Amino acid sequence: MPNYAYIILIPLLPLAAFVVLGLFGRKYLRGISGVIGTGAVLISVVLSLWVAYGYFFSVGKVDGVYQPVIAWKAVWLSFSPGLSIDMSIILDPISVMMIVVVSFVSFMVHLFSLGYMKGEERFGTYYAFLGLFTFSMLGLVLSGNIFEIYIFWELVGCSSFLLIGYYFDRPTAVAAAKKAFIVTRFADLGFLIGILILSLHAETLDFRTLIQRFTEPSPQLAGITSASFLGISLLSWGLTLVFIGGAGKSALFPLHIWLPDAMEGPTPVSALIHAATMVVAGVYLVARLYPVYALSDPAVLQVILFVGAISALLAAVIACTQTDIKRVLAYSTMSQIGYMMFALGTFHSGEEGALGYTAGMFHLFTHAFFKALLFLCAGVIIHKVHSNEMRDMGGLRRSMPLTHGCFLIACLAIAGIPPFSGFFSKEEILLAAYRANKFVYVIGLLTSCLTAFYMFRLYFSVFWWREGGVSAGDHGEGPASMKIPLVVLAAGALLAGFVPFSRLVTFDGAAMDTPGVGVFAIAPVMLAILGILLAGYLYRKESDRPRKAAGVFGVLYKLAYHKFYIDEIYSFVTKKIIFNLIGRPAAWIDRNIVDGLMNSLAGVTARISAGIKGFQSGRVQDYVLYFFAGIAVLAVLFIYIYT
Amino acid sequence: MNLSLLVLMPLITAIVVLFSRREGGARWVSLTGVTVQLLLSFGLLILYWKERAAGSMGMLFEYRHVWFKPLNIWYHVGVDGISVAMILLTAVVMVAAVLVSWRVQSWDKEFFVLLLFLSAGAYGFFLSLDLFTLFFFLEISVIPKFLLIGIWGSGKKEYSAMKLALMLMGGSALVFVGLLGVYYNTGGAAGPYTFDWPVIAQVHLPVEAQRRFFPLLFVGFGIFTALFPFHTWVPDGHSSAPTAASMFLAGISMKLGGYGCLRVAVSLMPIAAREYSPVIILLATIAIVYGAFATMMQKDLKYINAYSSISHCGFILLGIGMLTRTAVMGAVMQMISHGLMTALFFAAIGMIYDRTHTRLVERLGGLLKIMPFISTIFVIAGLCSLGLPGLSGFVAEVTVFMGSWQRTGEAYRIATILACASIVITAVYILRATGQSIMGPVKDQQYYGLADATWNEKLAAVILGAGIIAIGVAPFWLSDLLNIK
Amino acid sequence: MNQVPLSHILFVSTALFFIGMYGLFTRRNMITMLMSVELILNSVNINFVAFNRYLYADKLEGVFFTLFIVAIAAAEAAVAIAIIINLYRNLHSIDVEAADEMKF
Amino acid sequence: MWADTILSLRQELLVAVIIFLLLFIKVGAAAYRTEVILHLVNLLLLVNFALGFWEYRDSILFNGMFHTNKLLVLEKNILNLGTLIISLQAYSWLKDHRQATEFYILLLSTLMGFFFMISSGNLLMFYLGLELSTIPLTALSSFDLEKRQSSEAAMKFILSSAFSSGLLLFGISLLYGATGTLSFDIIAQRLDGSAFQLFAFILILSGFAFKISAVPFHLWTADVYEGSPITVTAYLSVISKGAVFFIFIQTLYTVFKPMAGNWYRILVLLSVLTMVTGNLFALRQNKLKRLLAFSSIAQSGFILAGITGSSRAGDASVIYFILVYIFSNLGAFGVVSFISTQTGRESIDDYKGLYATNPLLSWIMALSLFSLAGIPPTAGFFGKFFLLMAGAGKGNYVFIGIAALNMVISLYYYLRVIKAIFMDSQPQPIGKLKIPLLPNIAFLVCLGGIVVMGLMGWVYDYIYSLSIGF
Repeated sequence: MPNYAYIILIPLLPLAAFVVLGLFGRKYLRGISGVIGTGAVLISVVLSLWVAYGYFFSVGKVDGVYQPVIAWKAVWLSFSPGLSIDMSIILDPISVMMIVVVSFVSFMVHLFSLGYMKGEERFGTYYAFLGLFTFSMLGLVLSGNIFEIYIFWELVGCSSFLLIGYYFDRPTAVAAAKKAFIVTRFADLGFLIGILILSLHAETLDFRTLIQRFTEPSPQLAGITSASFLGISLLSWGLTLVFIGGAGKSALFPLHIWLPDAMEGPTPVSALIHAATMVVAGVYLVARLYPVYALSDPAVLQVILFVGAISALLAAVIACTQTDIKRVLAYSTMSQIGYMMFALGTFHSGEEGALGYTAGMFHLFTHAFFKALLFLCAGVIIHKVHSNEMRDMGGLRRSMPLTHGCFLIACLAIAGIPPFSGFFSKEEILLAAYRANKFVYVIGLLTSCLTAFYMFRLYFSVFWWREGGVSAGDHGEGPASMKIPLVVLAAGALLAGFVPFSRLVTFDGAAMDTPGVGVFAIAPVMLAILGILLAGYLYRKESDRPRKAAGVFGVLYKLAYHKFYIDEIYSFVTKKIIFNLIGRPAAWIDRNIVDGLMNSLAGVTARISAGIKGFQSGRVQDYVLYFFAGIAVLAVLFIYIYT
Repeated sequence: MNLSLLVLMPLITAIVVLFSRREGGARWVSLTGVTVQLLLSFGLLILYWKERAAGSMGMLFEYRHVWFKPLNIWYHVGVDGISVAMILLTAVVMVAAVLVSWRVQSWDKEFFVLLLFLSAGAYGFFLSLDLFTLFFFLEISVIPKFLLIGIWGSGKKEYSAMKLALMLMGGSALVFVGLLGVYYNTGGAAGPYTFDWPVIAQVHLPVEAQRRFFPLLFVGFGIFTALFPFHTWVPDGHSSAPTAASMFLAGISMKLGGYGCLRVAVSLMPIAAREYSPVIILLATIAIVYGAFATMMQKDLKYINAYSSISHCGFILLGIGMLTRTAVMGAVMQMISHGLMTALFFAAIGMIYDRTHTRLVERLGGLLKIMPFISTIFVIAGLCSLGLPGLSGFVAEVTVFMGSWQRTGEAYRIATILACASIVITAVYILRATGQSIMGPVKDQQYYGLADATWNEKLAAVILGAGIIAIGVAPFWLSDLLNIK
Repeated sequence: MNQVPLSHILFVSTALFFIGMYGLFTRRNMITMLMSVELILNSVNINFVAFNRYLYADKLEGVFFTLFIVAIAAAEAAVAIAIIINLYRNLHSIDVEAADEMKF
Repeated sequence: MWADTILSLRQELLVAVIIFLLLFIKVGAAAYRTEVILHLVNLLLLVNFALGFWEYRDSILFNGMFHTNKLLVLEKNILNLGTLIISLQAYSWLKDHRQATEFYILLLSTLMGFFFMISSGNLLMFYLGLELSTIPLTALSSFDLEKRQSSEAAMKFILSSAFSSGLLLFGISLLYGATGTLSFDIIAQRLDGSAFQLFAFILILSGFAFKISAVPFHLWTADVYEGSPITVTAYLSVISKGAVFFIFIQTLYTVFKPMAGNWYRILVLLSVLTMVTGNLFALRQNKLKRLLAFSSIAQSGFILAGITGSSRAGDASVIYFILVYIFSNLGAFGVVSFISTQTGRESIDDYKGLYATNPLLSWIMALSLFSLAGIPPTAGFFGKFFLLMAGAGKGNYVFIGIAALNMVISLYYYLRVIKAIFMDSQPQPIGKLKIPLLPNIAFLVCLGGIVVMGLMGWVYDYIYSLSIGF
């Protein structure tokens, strides 16, 4: 087996960038910090492409099956024999695929930010944070140890917190950052407990050993399935809790509330973290443990299936009503991730039962390109019009043709119009869903139709809607450093679909030839086109059709517009219940009862001492009287009672 | 290496400080002293590793000298991994504490003398292997705290100082009785009565005696480490104390309790420990969760940190109570991690208070714009406190969780899960504090023009932060250092 | 000749003892209180002499003790009187109730 | 023969010599300056202290009336040292006092009384020693003739002590009636713990309890301490109490050994009562003298706890504690008396902000109080530790627990003083005070004793090697 040790450089380079820029970025390297960060990531990109090439085409396959490889390993913290957190690097199709995606998109964003964030006061800090995030994300995807992945999981969350709160003097940004961190932290609690449960019974934290012990008949598997809590086997508990962790990161219903607010961060950050990479970590986590889910506990897989489907549909519906361009994109992200999730959920033990796995990963791959592209375009637009609101835009297609083109490509891709990349992955997903569960298939269709609709609603109301558009203070579409990423990503969005994905990333590592999608593809594409046409009809020209249409849906529209009031429910629970019903009483009890007890001890002592002061009356006759009484008492006690 | 040097060094420094004539000479002298002490401690660490590598077991560098012969009381010191770690911690915190109290105006000599005296007590405590010596050093540390808080403190300082002194004395009174109980149960067949730790560890105390005296010892030491419901001295004491004292108090003094629980109560009375462990775990869990919730409601930064200390020290007691090897190791790690973290936190708060003259969260805001360095260390301390990987807090808590989870039995599992749940609450209150005071718009116009940290403050923060990160990034050296049997 | 039994004498002395104590408790006048103390001492003397004479006639320890007690009682009385006189100078009263400035 | 007697009596004799010397000076009316007399007395006391270190063989004189052995010599020397310290501290008070000579005559005769008392082998000798010390003491306590409180204190003192000695004598007479002897050794053989003897014992015990001011026989203490001149108060609180404890523990351990079972319970009860009452009263005091009075009551409670150990460790720890207690208590009283003679201020509030003006005095006060409270590294910590440790030897941990908690209560009022000195401030704090040489020496001796005593384990070893127990 060749020496993969240099792989460790891929995450370490961004880390180095973080350290250097974090220490000196603010004062000394302010000017060139962007270059440093970008350079570091560029090297990682090259390395990861090299690794990918090497893995997929030269060494990865052993007799036709891609083997997972532990490229590097070191004990980090050892609890007890066999149970230790190792820092290890695992190479298998999905991790290799992920490092390519992550480093590539991250590089694009670094590049884009050179222009976008120019002149920011905390430019160096920004790049430091980007470096930290890239490091953590790469570490996450390369982790070969379930606790290692948790570590990077947390780090990713932290860097996301830092980047969302980058404009820290905006209260909304601070609130959003807090929300994102706390919600994901809450989900991670599930993850942590899941890890505890699984690791305790697997007696290991290493992924490969754990999967092996839980998929093949083994004492560990017997133990964890036989043990049960509240009538559900601990295996299901563990897997569900781990999935909850993933759902939190991936903003699946009902833990999605943080994602739209997270758009308070700088737009490139949203492109990187909240569209292409971090939010798919949940999907990746499930994929990482997929064998266990698929082979040992189908029940949990059902949960995943439906959670994914619901999130997809719900987000799509909400997205149709939002007016903040980044929020629309955020909800579409959520919806697409829902897609990936239920794709994973569609496993069934028929032939090509694991098609969903490949499809989900494939969609993850393509989605990264067009969603990043969408966000970067949005960035350019916002950079130009200094507003996130659609109504401030419109008719921009003349003033910014390049952006227009890229945006259109991205929209077509996400809408699943052939031959754009989204088409292929989506078709596979729908196919898998069709084979697994018709109901979910219908939801999928509906979602894809809605997707097409709201994306083009966005497209039309930004680029068409009213003529002219803003031209005041028109400074083109930004410098080359902003244009190049658009073009590159657009190319990606256009071509990514043609990657022979099912030959590379499959459940069992063996190549699998994609089932012909020809006839099957008609329905979804038709629906997508229908959505597009509807959007065009409503938003191509400035009119009051949208309002009418909204009126038609009435209550539903209102609900969707207010995101089904989920935020309100949450804030009610936290503010009213947690704070007022638990926190406040706890603090009060501590001050008044527990502490009061301690103080009252002193008080009682003082009162007693005040009570008995009368004995010291100052009269010598009382003194001698007490003296004599004392003798009498002693005499009585010790002569008659104690003897 | 002669361990008594570690006790003598601060005392010598204190004496030199007393005779330092020049204006501001006191702080320089004490800085030199504590730096030398830090170097000594590192030397100890290296020698310790050498010895262990050479394969010598048990306590190292032992030194015995008869003190009160008729009562078989000895001055007996020696170290194992835990004590070495705690000594290092103390040395680091002391350097930082001296550095942050650079601008003590009134009676600076007395201030530093008391501080050094306090540290001498802590060193002695961690070193001693004779229970009498141990108790001696334990009680030494009470009065300097009283004076430090009462003289240089802020707020209702006299009340807090008195409360702290009395509650801690109450604790040590219980310890005292417990120790006597142990002493009078060592004798008989095993020879004369003794306070000598290794000897007692050999003779197994009668179960009856264990049942009677374990609670005394555990609660007594527990009061020092904020055992629920005897924790109420913590918020007042910490928040009234001057910065350096708070750092030492929360960083080191609270650890005396944990160390005592482990070294004396649990390790000398294993049977009783096993019997009482459900109670301990219950109290610890209450402390963790309830402390966290109480913290959520605090408005004063120092109170926030003080209450969070209650919650965090709950982890120490939880780990000790769970009695599994991993959990106990986690408890010790938590002692060290919390020591560094809370010291850093108090240092940051102190710096903020020196400048803005307020500690109320709602009055602060946007400090990140005005004093980036201080805000950064504040955030780092906060992240460490909410257990972010890469910082020491995570390592310690995770070890405690893993260890506690290994204890079989549904009740223990639930306790563990509750403890885990507390990390979410921790996140909530840390982020609320950070979000309001560090981030957000600048609340008060006069905050503009406030200076960032001075060199000494920066140095202090860097020293503590280095410790935190060193443990957080590479915990293996620590876990090797304290391999608990 | 038949002699008075010891118990009678002890009874007398005990009575004397309690009379003295009663006086000490009730009298307001310091001089009187002093006299009551003397009564107590005398009851002790009677005890000693009686015991010596009736039980341990071979040695004279009791008697000697009595002598010493008498002497010391005299000294005590002298000092007490001096103190009381001095107190009278400051207080212009020998009522013991008057002298309770220091209390609690 | 004579030489032997003289050498055995060397300490008593020297004290007697001093007394007569002073008498001659007074009667001869030779106009010596007071300073000269003071220096002379201090010097001779120092000589006497030195004599104490001269080891001479044990002996029994006056057919059993008078014992002497190394332990007794040591105890007398401790008392002598205390007296010396007190007289040094009293220097600034006495040097312009008209009756300095009388003061010393009285003081030293009490000292001689104590000497005879603690080396008495016979109830008669014991009684003589006791009275020889008590009567001058009462005179001393009214030494400020024109102060109302002083004479009131003296009156209370003499009346109650006369009463207590009456009861003591009654007890002695009963004991004599029961055993037919006055000599300790024979009594010890003839005791059988019958109700009659027990009653006699309780009466005798009450006499001791009165002297060591154990509750409920303590009520005179606070008033007398408050009223008397502070020097006398200091003397009462350490020397007189210490001496009585010495003889008390000896009689308990030797004479009343057969009754050990009975007096153990009595002592436990008295000890608890004494500690609790002393502390509870001390909590509320604002006059320092009164506070120290009640604190000294509480201290005797702790000493009683040590006595209950009834082992060699018990005896040794009691003597050790009294030695330590002399240093700590005299340190505190020294500061109080110095300040009150200079400024006449004696309440805690007067001490506010003392540290700003008089750091040295403040530290002496602080260390003495810490030592009284039993805080390491002061010697008091070791004293208390050993007392309770000896007490715990009987396995009565509830009792020891109560004692330990009482240490916490006592800490509160000691810390109140510390707080006033270090933390509070007042409009007109006590001004800067210049400490003359002799009091300064006394302070340094106390300070040295407080600081180093605990670290010198051999002191305890020596005491232990001499001490008795069963």
